[in-house]
Amino acid sequence: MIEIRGLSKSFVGQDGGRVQALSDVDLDVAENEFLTVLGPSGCGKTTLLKAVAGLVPVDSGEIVVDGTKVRGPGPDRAMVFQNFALLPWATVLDNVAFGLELRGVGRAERQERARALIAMVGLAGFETKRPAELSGGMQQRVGIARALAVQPRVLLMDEPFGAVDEQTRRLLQEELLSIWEESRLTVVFITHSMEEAVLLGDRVVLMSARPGQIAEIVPVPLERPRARSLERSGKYAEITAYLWDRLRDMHEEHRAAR
Amino acid sequence: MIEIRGLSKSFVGQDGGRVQALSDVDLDVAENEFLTVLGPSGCGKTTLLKAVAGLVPVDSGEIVVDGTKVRGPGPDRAMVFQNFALLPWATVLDNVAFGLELRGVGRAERQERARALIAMVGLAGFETKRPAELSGGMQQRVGIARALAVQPRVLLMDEPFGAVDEQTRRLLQEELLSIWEESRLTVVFITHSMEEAVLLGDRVVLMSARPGQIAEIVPVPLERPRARSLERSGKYAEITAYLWDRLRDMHEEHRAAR
Amino acid sequence: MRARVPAAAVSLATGAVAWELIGRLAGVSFFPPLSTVAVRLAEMAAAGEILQSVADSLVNLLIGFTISLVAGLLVGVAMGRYRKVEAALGVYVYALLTAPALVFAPIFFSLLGDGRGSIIAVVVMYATFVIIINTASAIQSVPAHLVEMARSYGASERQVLLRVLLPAATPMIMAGVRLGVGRAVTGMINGEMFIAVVGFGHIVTEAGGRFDSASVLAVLLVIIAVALGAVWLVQAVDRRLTGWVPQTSRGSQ
Amino acid sequence: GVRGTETNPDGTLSFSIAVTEPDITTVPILAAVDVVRQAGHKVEVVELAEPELAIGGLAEGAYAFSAEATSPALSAIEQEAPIRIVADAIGNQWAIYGKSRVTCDDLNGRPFGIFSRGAVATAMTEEWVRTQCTGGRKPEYLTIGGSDVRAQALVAGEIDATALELADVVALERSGDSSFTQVVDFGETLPDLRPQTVYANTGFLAEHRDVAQLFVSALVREHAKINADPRHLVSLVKTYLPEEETDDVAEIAERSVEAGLFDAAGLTERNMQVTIDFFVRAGVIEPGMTAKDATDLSFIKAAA
Amino acid sequence: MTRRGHLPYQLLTFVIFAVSWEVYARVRGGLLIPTFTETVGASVKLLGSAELWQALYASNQALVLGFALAVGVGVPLGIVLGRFRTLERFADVYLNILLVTPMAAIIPLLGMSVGYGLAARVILVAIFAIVMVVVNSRAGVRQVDPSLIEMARSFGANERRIWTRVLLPGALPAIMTGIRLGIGRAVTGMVLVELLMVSTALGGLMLEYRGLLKAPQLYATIVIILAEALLLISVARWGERKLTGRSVR
Ligand SMILES: Nc1ncnc2c1ncn2[C@@H]1O[C@H](COP(=O)(O)OP(=O)(O)OP(=O)(O)O)[C@@H](O)[C@H]1O
Ligand SMILES: Nc1ncnc2c1ncn2[C@@H]1O[C@H](COP(=O)(O)OP(=O)(O)OP(=O)(O)O)[C@@H](O)[C@H]1O
Ligand SMILES: [Mg+2]
Ligand SMILES: [Mg+2]
Repeated sequence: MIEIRGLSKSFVGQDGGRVQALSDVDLDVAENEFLTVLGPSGCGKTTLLKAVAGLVPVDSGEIVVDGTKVRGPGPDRAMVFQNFALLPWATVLDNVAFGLELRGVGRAERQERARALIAMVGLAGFETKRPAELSGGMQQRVGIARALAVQPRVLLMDEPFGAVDEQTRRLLQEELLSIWEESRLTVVFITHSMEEAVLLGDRVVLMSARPGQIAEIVPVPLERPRARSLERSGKYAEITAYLWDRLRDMHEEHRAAR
Repeated sequence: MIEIRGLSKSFVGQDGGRVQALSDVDLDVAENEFLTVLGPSGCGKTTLLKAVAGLVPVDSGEIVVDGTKVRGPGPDRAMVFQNFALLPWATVLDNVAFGLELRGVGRAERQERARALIAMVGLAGFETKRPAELSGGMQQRVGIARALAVQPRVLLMDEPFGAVDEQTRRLLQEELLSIWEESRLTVVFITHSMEEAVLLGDRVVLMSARPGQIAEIVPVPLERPRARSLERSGKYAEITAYLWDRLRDMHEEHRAAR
Repeated sequence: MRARVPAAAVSLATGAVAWELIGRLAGVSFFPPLSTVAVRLAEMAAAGEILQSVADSLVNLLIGFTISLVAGLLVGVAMGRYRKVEAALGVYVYALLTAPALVFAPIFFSLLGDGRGSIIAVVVMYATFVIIINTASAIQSVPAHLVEMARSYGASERQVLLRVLLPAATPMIMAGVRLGVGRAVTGMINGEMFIAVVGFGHIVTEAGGRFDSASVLAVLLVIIAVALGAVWLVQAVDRRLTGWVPQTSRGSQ
Repeated sequence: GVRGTETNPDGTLSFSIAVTEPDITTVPILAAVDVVRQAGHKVEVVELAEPELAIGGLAEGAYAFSAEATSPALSAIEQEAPIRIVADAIGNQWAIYGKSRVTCDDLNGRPFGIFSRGAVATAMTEEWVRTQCTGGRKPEYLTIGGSDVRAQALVAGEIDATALELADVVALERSGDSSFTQVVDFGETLPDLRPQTVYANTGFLAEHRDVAQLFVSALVREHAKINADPRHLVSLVKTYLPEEETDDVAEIAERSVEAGLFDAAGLTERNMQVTIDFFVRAGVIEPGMTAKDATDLSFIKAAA
Repeated sequence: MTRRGHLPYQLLTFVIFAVSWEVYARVRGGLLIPTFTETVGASVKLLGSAELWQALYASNQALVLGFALAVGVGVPLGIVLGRFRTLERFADVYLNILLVTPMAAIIPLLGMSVGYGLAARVILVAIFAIVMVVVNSRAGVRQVDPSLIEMARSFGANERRIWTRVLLPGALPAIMTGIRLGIGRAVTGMVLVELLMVSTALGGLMLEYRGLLKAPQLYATIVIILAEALLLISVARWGERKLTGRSVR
């Protein structure tokens, strides 16, 4: 579904300094795969996701989604943004319906779909509020609802549950999994929670920092549906512990190198 | 140190609707206590913290910090904001030094202190970047460094480690604890991670939603310093499990009520 | 980064060529080609007519604009920050923005006489209100959470103003200042044309009376050059102050 | 003392006079100012954009003299401003020009350029239309500021006819465009109307009679010299308005002298009364003013 | 604070303003400076005269058309310039020239090329107002959070949708500031063209009153023109509030 070949990207800062955000990244994501991404803060996860979304021009390498080279955003992909990116002047309802509106869905239909998703993320009753009137976690959920509303084939999620409480997170995870299972959705999901990465992912991509590279790809051979009880299984603990060690090593290496 | 009595706060939305964010909250925080706060998204945690910071006018009730009634912000308290609130035009260095500058600390001294804190949060080398050039987690760390730089007596932290990876989070937790132990700092710390709440807190405040109220205060009778190995102790597991159950119940009650 | 084409120079050159061509093709007395105007300008400069006027007018401009800038920023900030001030002054600011400044000539005369004072007053009338209005609305649209953050660190009202509101409002304020500079130049020339007829205003009025379009346009060229110089100065300051603004624009890489 | 006038230690005076848009009709006044200067006085000539500003300053004493349209002076005098008309600046130089062989009736409903209502040329035009057009016919007035601009509009075909100053008439004729002719010459139909006069602040007149007299006498002499030889006007224009084109000026000078336009001393109670009555008819001032109220003819009498 | 809470401040400044006008005019006023009370009296009288309303009607034709032109061209132009840097770098000079050229000096040129009719007046009003709209729209677009544009693009927004759904609403406060400034300038332009080029309508009235030294009527006319401008500006504010649904101060 997604093929990434030799992807590199660097930013030239306003102070003249150059930051290598991604360096020679290769990655394949199969159709209907749930891929989770872990890595230290600032290692290039967001940059990678935006590149797949077609939002940042890359320096070299190419990204092919479903056989077509990515040259910009497309209706096959939708993104949940780390910083939410809500329209401050629009209500919750309009924000959630925004993606649908851009795709030309009629008013009645998009409002109906938006309302359903707002209810799903637990924001029923807040339809007419503006982002500034919501708590951080509520804003994040609006961003999630907006992306789900357009029913993309590839869903790119950047720390989507970072600001919600554990219970809401579980709930949203379940909703996401059920949507993913029903449709033939492909998901790339950035998180800082190893538990979440293992619980949700078919494979976990470990990224290392400066320059951002793929350090390792860890398969998660746990059958689905994965119950919560899995968390107490040996396999689960093993993978999580492995990830934990790998990331700690990367982290220490990196600190030592400075 | 902090006494909160009968605190209530509601917002009147632009759509005319009224949201009761806090309702009759009573809370005491002892000097040098590390208090953690857990609660569903949108239950009023941020509102409570801002009220203590003196940033939101309350409807009724009062807050007394160190014997003085809170009427506005004061140099004894510093806040880490959930949405970071960085100055987009200022560099990392200037952002971190901002609090010190406002307090009249001389240029050389404040830059020195800022640099030390930037290094501590793992951003050495990024001093001259602007917020827009940083990843989400990096921005969050700038906000943390800024609050620590002013060496407040009360530190109010709103999901301060929500956007950083697990390793960095551990590191920052340790740094925070060592600062807290050395000085006679009082910390109020909002988080969505039960593990974090138990690992760091002397007591854990559980809040329930709509209207925001304190559901229960759970003491954490684990001796300090708390090693990571604690996570495998029975006591720790017991408290965490209790919090988990309580929050799930609250969550379900709330969903049922809708 | 590759070397930039000096865009202004290119488009000015294009404009100049277009002017010359249209002037030659049209062949009407009221729109002489650029070359004719340039020759006229050289003659006038040689006769010393231009230089004295430039110096004189620039002094008026400088004094008038400085007053406008200071008053504009002060009043604008006060109106943006304090609703009471806005309530008290808003109507008058908009009224004075609208009022053709020339109708106040008798009042300036009565207050300041027919000399430099009145012309400077016209410059101030022209430039100040744009700056006030833009500054006020710039201050009002600063994100509230930044002010909140600063207050949490104990920022005094002055600090909130200097360290948060002003920097955050700078892009819009500078847009106003830029409009203000342009208006100041217009005020300068109009003051010299419609109040006390001196300097450039004298040359334009006289040449206009003779239907000497070449002279009018020659003087206009000088005025525009002066004005562009002033505006470019403002823009240079603007770029320094607002380099941080993340780009909304495309095609800049 | 008078606000804008100062007496210097050596007994000479410092004062200002105001002019608006100096043109060929203003140069004799500038020459007269130079005569006053030669007597040791410091005279500043202030150029203003509007006659009303000059009148305002005159009323306050900021200026000692000014010379422009008569009607605002009469309005000011009517409002009891301390102003008196002391000499004539230029006679009635206005004429209506239009397409060849046009009469008032032909202009019915056609665009006719005027300045604002209340201006003297407009007033004369309206009176002409009232008396000459039959059956309530009248042109469609299109207001365009300035005689020079109206001349351009006439050439451009924007209007069918308009009232013009002598200078613009000459310019129009010299342009070689023969499709326009004079429809009526107000200098002939209203010879006693004084559209443009010299006026002064009464305080100044009372306190500095000698200097005022010096100025008026010099003006009368300049006008006399022009009438004796139109080339004198040409040389004055060369001195005071070096930019003006000399060919036109010579022609204008000839024609002005022919029509007797330069006659500062020609102001009398009789023709002032005619002028006042005209402006009363035109609605500029209320009835009741007499020539005595508006003028101080003692200076031109003494100069003669 | 409620809008009603502002009233005392508005009244206070009005009283100060009126009293100082009255006192100054009584002490120093001359032929050309009427007192406040005279002006109020003349305004009331004028409002009852058909002449004024005809003049208002005639003048406003140019105002409405010219201002509509300025907004219709100015807002898109400002957005284009804010969004496309390259284009802006080339067009900037001309915007500056437009901003600084003394219109009074080009009025004769305009008259000679398009005549003295409604077209000339409309063009002049538009020229007066457009710079304010363009410069502020551009500044507004620059302030729109770039991540919103990125977000819209990720949902497949084409350039047009980015304009209408992100840039325009995001820049709206600044655009509306430009529009309010533009209204003020347009009214000035409307009067000035009548004063300097074709002395009809309101400008004609003002010239007439000035020529006759009827200062109270002259300033009454100005007061009425300003009242119109203020009215239009409040309508713009009201529209802005309607449009955004948020409270605009
Ligand atoms: N617009 C930009 N301009 C300059 N540098 C940038 C820009 N965006 C990102 N970077 C740099 O690129 C690197 C990778 O950033 P990215 O946002 O991809 O990190 P991330 O892995 O998502 O981190 P986090 O987990 O903290 O969100 C960082 O060092 C950052 O400073
Ligand atoms: N400025 C505001 N205007 C209107 N309503 C507000 C405002 N700020 C907060 N609220 C409302 O108050 C309630 C509590 O908000 P608060 O931000 O305190 O929640 P929170 O507990 O911090 O949630 P989260 O964990 O998601 O950050 C929410 O329902 C929110 O919609
Ligand atoms: Mg990121
Ligand atoms: Mg919160």
